[in-house]
Amino acid sequence: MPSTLPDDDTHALSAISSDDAPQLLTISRYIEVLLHATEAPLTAANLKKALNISQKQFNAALVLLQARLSEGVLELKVTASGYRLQIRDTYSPLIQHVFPQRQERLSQALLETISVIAYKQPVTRSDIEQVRGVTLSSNILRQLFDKGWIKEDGYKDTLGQPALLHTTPQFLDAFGLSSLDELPPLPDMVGLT
Amino acid sequence: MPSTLPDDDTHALSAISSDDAPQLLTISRYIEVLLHATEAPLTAANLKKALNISQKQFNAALVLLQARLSEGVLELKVTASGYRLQIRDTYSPLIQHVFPQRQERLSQALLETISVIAYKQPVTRSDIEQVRGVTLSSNILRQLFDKGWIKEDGYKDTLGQPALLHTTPQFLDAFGLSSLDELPPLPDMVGLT
Amino acid sequence: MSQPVLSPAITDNQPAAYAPAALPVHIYQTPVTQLPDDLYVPPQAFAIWLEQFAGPLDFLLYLVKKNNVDLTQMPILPITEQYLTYINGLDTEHFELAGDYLLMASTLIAIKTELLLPKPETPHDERDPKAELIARLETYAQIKEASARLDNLLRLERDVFLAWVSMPSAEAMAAELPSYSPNLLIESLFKMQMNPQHHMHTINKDAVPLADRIASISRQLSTEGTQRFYTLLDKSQGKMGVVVSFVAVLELMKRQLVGIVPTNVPADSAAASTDTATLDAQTLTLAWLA
Repeated sequence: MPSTLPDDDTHALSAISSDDAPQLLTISRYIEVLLHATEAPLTAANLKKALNISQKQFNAALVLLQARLSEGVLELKVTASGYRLQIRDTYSPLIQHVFPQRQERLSQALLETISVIAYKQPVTRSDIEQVRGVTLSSNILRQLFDKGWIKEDGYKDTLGQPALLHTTPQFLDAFGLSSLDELPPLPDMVGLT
Repeated sequence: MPSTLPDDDTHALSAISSDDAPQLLTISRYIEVLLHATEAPLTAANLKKALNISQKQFNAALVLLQARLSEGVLELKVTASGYRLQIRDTYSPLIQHVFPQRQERLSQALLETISVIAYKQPVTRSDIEQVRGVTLSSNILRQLFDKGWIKEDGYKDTLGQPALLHTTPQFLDAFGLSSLDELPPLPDMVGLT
Repeated sequence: MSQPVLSPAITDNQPAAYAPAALPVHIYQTPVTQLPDDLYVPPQAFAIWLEQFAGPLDFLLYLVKKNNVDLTQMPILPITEQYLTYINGLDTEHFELAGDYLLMASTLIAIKTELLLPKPETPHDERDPKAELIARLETYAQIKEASARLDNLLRLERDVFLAWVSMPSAEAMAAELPSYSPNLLIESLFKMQMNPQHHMHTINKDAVPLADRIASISRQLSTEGTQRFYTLLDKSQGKMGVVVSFVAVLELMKRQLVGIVPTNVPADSAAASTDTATLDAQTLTLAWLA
């Protein structure tokens, strides 16, 4: 049993007789197990029903669980959809550092492509190729679609009716822009204007 | 990969001066976070490289982590492909009771198929069919591939050059084995005659 | 420590053995009124009974074990008869299930036939189908037992469960992501322009516009009437200039504004067929047709 508990919670705990303490520890462990064993968050109702415990027992066990967790790397999160165990935010730099697939450097080709789309939209594939002077690899477009940064909308009224590409609100979000007007002014460049 | 921690781990711990203790605690937390943040087990090499620590620090931090975990519901397990955090099996009945859908049952056909592959590898599809006397449904093979329990590696030098099937480290992980040597012994043939 | 949760609620829900009234199954001319009581058989679906087995070898193994005989000593005939009788009972609607069983039945028939035939004088040293079948059954029995042992191991996601946790909050994770500066976009465009390959491409593209070249060649030819192809190529703009001139000529020919003057005929018959004319870049002459 941890010696310190959050101030406002000692209440709930002290209301329960000391005989209940071992049982409370067990309940808090059961809650911990169930939260580790579920993909979706669990509501208080879920947990109380699964463990067949009262609201009072639940509250006290939760306090105990939080106290136990306070020493570790996880924290109990309460959201609208229920309780879940979550890695503390302070460890996000470590996770991002060690698993860099979550972090990503954008390739020059990808940046050029999204720039052309952003500044010249709506554009066709061949417009992009025209400006960049290289054949557009479909892999780059797919990456942009995967990120949700671009979408097809409408067709150019020309031979083959190529699809017109636009940027999306997700693109603006990723670059911290609230509208396309906030794009840095386009420098005076041959081929772009 | 050893299934238990090296004996000299306690040595490793005591060999580190008390000044290192806070740092060791941090390292043990980092290891805990990284194990929580991945789906697949992490090898000692993975962890040491990610955290840029020595074997000595790693061993000591692991001992510390196990000590910290001993208070909770999780345990550190060494599998064929590395370290993973799992819920102590004393809590399995609780999970099975509350989340019956998490209990995965394998069909007899699938079990026989993976057994043929595990005990007789490398095998071709037709080897499996010969042993089981049944046409191998592609559904079963797909399930095994989806689970990552089997892989194709090489071809049998015979008509049609059929692919050879092997089990993977994930198969060992799933069955709690650290190597193929730990498979239950193949029963004798005398049962029938 | 009390365990308030673990009620023994999980019950074995096995259906009781079922004794169908009239099954179209005979064993040794005797109608089968009761199927083995260790298997559940719905009356209308004999096929489902077979689905209880992992395959024909499993089924054969069941028959062998049920008769409780030593396989090597066992006369294969009664087992074959029994197997075939069961297979005969298969509903024709379930023949897709029966493929493997029928294959096994044919093997059994082959063995039966062989056993009924008079033995040849000289023992042939070829394959012995009965021995082969027994070997297969034994191998299968071995794997079946091995699979049971495998299934008895503590298995992940049945007996042991991985601990799942959520990643740090989306905001915390996002804070670690590189916040893409909008200036990246502009910088990428500058870099694009600095790329020598790209530069050359744009300059050529803009310095030798096809439309301009078409216009200038049209102007020259319409003024002069005819002109050597070679002199029309603007070599002052390098290779690209030549290429664009060539494309401009092709375009004009496509629009039928320009034709080729065969070198071996007078210029005034320029519109005549050029099929047989020798085309030589040095002497090739173009004429304005419009």
